[in-house]
This record gives sequence, C-alpha cells and structure tokens, in this order.
Amino acid sequence: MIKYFHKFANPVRFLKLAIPIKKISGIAAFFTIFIGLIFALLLSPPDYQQKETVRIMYIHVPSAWMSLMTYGFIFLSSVFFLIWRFPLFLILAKESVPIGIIFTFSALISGALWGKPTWGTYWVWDARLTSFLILFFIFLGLKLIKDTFSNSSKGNYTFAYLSLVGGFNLPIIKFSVDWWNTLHQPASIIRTGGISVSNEMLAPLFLMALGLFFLFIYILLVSVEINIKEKSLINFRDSLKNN
Amino acid sequence: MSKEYLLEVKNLSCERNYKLIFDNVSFKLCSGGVVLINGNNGSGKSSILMCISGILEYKGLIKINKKYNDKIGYVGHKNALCEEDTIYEYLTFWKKIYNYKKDFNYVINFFDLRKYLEIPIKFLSFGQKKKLSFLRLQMIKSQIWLLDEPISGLDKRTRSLIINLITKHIEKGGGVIATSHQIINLRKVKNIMRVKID
Amino acid sequence: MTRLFILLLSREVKGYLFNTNKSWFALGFFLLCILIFPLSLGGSEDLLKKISISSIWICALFANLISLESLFKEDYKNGTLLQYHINRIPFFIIVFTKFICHWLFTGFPIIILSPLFLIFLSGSYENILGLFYSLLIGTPLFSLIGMPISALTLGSAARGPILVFLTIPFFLPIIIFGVLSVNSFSSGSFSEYYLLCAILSIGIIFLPYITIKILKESLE
Amino acid sequence: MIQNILDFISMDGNGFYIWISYFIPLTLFFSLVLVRKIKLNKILKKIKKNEL
Repeated sequence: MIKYFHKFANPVRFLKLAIPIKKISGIAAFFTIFIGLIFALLLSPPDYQQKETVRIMYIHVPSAWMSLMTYGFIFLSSVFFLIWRFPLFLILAKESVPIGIIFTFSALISGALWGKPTWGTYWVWDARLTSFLILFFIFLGLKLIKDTFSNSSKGNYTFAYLSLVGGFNLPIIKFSVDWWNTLHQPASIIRTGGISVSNEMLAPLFLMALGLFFLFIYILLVSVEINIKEKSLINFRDSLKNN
Repeated sequence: MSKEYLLEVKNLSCERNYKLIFDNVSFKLCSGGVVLINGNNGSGKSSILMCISGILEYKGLIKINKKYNDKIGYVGHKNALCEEDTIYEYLTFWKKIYNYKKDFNYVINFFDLRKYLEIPIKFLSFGQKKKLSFLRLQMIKSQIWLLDEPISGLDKRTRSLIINLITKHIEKGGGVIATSHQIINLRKVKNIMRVKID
Repeated sequence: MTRLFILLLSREVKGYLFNTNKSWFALGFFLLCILIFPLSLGGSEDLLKKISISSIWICALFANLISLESLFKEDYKNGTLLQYHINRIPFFIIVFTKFICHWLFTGFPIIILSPLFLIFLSGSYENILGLFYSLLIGTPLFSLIGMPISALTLGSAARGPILVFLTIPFFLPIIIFGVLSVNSFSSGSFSEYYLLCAILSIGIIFLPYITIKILKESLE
Repeated sequence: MIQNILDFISMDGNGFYIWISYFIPLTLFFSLVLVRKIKLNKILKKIKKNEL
C-alpha cells in the first residue's frame, strides 16, 4: 500500500498520470453537466406538490453532496499527509479548499432560493442548514490559514492539523445542532417525508452529481498542476542563481 | 581520550519547504574539540544546529555518545528571556529546571552582572541578554554546546569573556559546535575542525 | 516530573499575577460584554430575563477567545519553548500547566461571579445552580479547544482575527449544550450535562495531545 | 412558439428562483475554471520562456 503511494507521491510522476485524467474529466464534466441541465430543466417532470420549483433540487443536492465529499477528501488527504509526509497529499488537500467553498456556497444559495417558494422564507434555523453554514465557515477558515501561511512548511502542518481538528469536530457540531433543533424549535415548516423521487427525477440528479464530481476532479487537477509547475519554476530560478 | 567522540554526524541532509538546504554534511565532534560551521547567509548553518537539537527533520545519522552526559546546550538568536522577570528570577527558574545544585554567584561575577540582579530583563541591552543566555548554558552541565553565532553583535569585552568561557568548557572536556561568519579566534584550542557548507 | 510540573505551574501563575494586563484582561472584557446586553436591549426587562443565561455564556466565550491569543505567544516568541524542547522537558507538562492557568484566570473568575451576573441581568434565581455547573464544565472545554488553534496560529502576522475566525465554529457545540443544559436543569433533566462531561473527558485526552504535536511542528 | 418559450422561462411563476439558483452556482464554477485555466497558461508560458 505504502509502496504504491510512493510511486505516485513524486509530483512529476503524478503529473504524467494526472494530465490525461484532467483532460478526460474536463470533457466528461462539460458533457455530463450539459446533458444533466437539459434533463433537469426540460425533460424531467414537475413534482405534483412543488411543481416546477423541484428543479432547484438538481443543482442544490449535488452541490451539497459534493461539498461534503470535498471536506472528506481534504480530511483524508491531510491524514495521509500527516502519516506519510508526502507533500502531494497536502497539495491535493490545499487546492480542493476553494472548490469546496464554491460548492458549499452554491448549495447554501440554491437552498435559500428553494426555500422561498416552498417554505415561504429564505432561511430557517434548521439543523441541516445551520450545520451547513458552519461547514462553510470552516472552509473559509481553512482558506484563511492556507493564504496566511502560504509556502512555508509550518503553514502546511497548520493546515493539515486544522482540517484534522475540523474533521473530528464536524460530527459533533452536526450532532449538537440536531439536538438543539429537535429540542427547542417549534415544529418546523419543513415537511417531513420529502419528495417522492421517481426514476425520471433520479436521472438528472445523478447526472448533475456525476458532472460536478468530474468538475471537481478537473479543477483540482488543474490547480495541482499550477502548484507543482509553480514550485518547479521557483526551484529552477534558484538553481540558476546558485550556478 | 582524543579518539572518543561526543557527537557524530554522517551524511546529514535537510529539506525545508521542499527545497534541499544542505547535503552530505559529515563531521565528528571529539571531546575537547570545536567544530566551526562556515557559510554564507541562508546556507543552512543554523539549520544544522536545529537538526542536531532535534527540531528539524533530517535524513542521515546524528549519533550522540551515551557514555557522556547526553544533554545538549543551545544558544540561538532567541534568548528565552521573559521580559517581565528580573535576572534573579530568571536564573533561579532555570537553575531549578536544570537541577543545578551549585551557586551561580561565581558565574554572575564572571559576567559582571551582580549590580543588575534585581532589574527586569526588558531594561537590559542586547549584550547583557546574550550573557544571560550563556549563564543559562553554564547551568545545563552538558558536554555538547551548540552556539548559533555566539559573538556576533557584541563588543570586544563581552566577546573575550565568551571566548574565555568557551575555552574553559573545552578544557574541561566538552565540545562546541558553533556557526559564525566571523572567525572566532580560539588560540588555545588545538582541535578545531572547519566545516564549510554552501 | 511533579517537581517540574509544580515549577512550571508556579512560574505560569506568577506570570499571570504580576502581569496585571494578562490576569484581569479576560474578566474585564467579560464585564464590558455583560454591560452591552442590557444597554442594547433598550431596557426591556422581559427580554433581558429571557436572554440572561445565553448572554453570560456568550460573554464567557468571548472572554476566553480574547485571552487565547496570549496563551503560547510569549514563550514562542522569545524562544523559551525552543529551550524546553531542546532540554527535553515533556511538552504535556507545559501544555497542561498552560491549560490550568488559562482556565484559572479566565474561566474560574467567571464561574465564581456568574450568580451575581445572573441576578444583575434579572435572571431567575432557580437557574443559579444550573448555570454554575454548566459553566464549570463548559469553560475548561473552551480553553481545551482553543489551545490547539492558538498553537496553530503561532507565527502568523494577523493572529488575532484569524484566531477568532477559526475558533468560533468549534466553540458552537459547547455553547449550544451549555445554554440548553441550564434550561433543562430546572426541569430536572441532566442529559446535556452528561454530554458536556463526555466531550470534556474525551477532549482532555486528545486535545492536549494534538496541541503538543502542533507546538512541536511550530518550533521550526 | 414564443408563448412556449415564455412559459418555459416563467416556470409557473417561479422562474426567478429557479433561474437564479442555476445561474449563480454555474457562473461560480465557470469562473473558477476560467481563473485556473488562465493561471495555468501563464505559468506554462513562463516555463517555456525559461527553457529557451
């Protein structure tokens, strides 16, 4: 297992593997999102209760999934970095932070816009919404740390440890917010039971999720390429100076 | 006696911020010997000391002879002085930390600090702070001293005092690893090794 | 070991006692924060009574947060931490002495004075004991959670704002359970207290451990 | 024909929410991709210059 990682932990070797994957996932992301949008906006039937507003689900739910997945990815790669000390994992974790911020933000904003026509308000202090807002702030904190300690080995550990602490804390936060919500909120406006999801609705949902996943991989790999090439550029200059 | 080593460094290399700072540094510190590490600014002189003291990660081998006292004394740019304490408080605190049984009166006199004993450290000058650092070093009772630019920025008198202290330490059988751009003239010491890194 | 512990603890306590800014800063900040609540509510007694507990909790949070900044700063800046490391003084002693002192000078006075402030904010008398217990469990948790984050931000230029930004999300569960526990104390259920105790007992093992790791990395 | 398109755009009167909720995330994704692409191209150009 470790040997296998060693092979790809070398950034240059990783790039060789990554560039074709990047191209494929970029094209795949474009097409799946395109087809997904056609399905979501045109072909899928309106819900019998929510009518047309149900279409917001096809952007809201996938981006919420993706933001959780991004945090999981950051957490795991920070753990790998702290265990095996391969810089590649840290680059992966760091570069997925802005993507996570955008996913979380779009989930929040589309959720708010979905809430207005269905529940009557943009924002409810519901457990799920609140914990998502906190997730957003943790993402922002990670970005803050990433920017303030840019390019120092100290900052690297800071980032990795913060995402570690955040990862352990997120379930606790979710649990506490759930607890708070169930105890002291008057019966919430959100109707339980949810939408009966038919097969025709599942198709655009999964298409969009797949598209966003490909998009995530594409942006991540582009950013990693930028990061590695930038470093090699700096090292190249250094070697020029020394000679 | 002279063959006995206090500390051995073999093929030491260190990476920081994914950049190689120095590569393949090897030397042996014998008891009664001095290792002077020369190099330009930013060549990683301080980093070698940091590696030996166990702060930075390194590749290679650093072996400390367990026969002797394997404590390490380190004086760096930061003097570990709490600004609010008086000198007396500072000394008694570190004395207790190091479990130093003897009185420190002798060393205080040696450094000419007796009249400042009750003055808070924030009023002291740079050289006096450095002297306090060396006072603390005396109390560690370690064989190996790591000195990061011990005499830079000091006047002649303090410089000679510190050099005196170092020679005394060497005569007792200790070893010193020092970095500096200026060459420390240690005339009495024969066993000087120079390591150049670039 | 105990000798070292007592030595470092006494030095730490001395540092707090003789440096008056450090020791009274948290409590003074707490008082000022408390002052804001009645003034900003426009003199509405009912509202004040309703939010008295949560306002005390909020002020305790901010007092703790503000004093987190100076937790490791000085020792890190003047190189004392480095010397501790080179001289092989176990870091858990340092971390625990820091934690105890931080709680003793920020959490403890607030706990002692909390009944007074509850009355001052026209809260009901039956909540005094509940608030006392919940603060007793909650404030050490604040210090514990703040420690690793305070260690993380060592060496950054804009330390204060970053610290506030990073720490508050992690304080949220504590403040949620803390406020809820007071409300449920009068009705005779203690589940939130047990939860807080559980978090405290887990945190007191893991958080100092993480702090030690971070401090060692920060020495470079 | 035009009526059909207008119906599609209005989406039973909820068009505003739906279109905005699609527009904001998609523009965000697109702009992030664009920013990254431009940066990558700049760096690739610099590397080429250095090699020459």
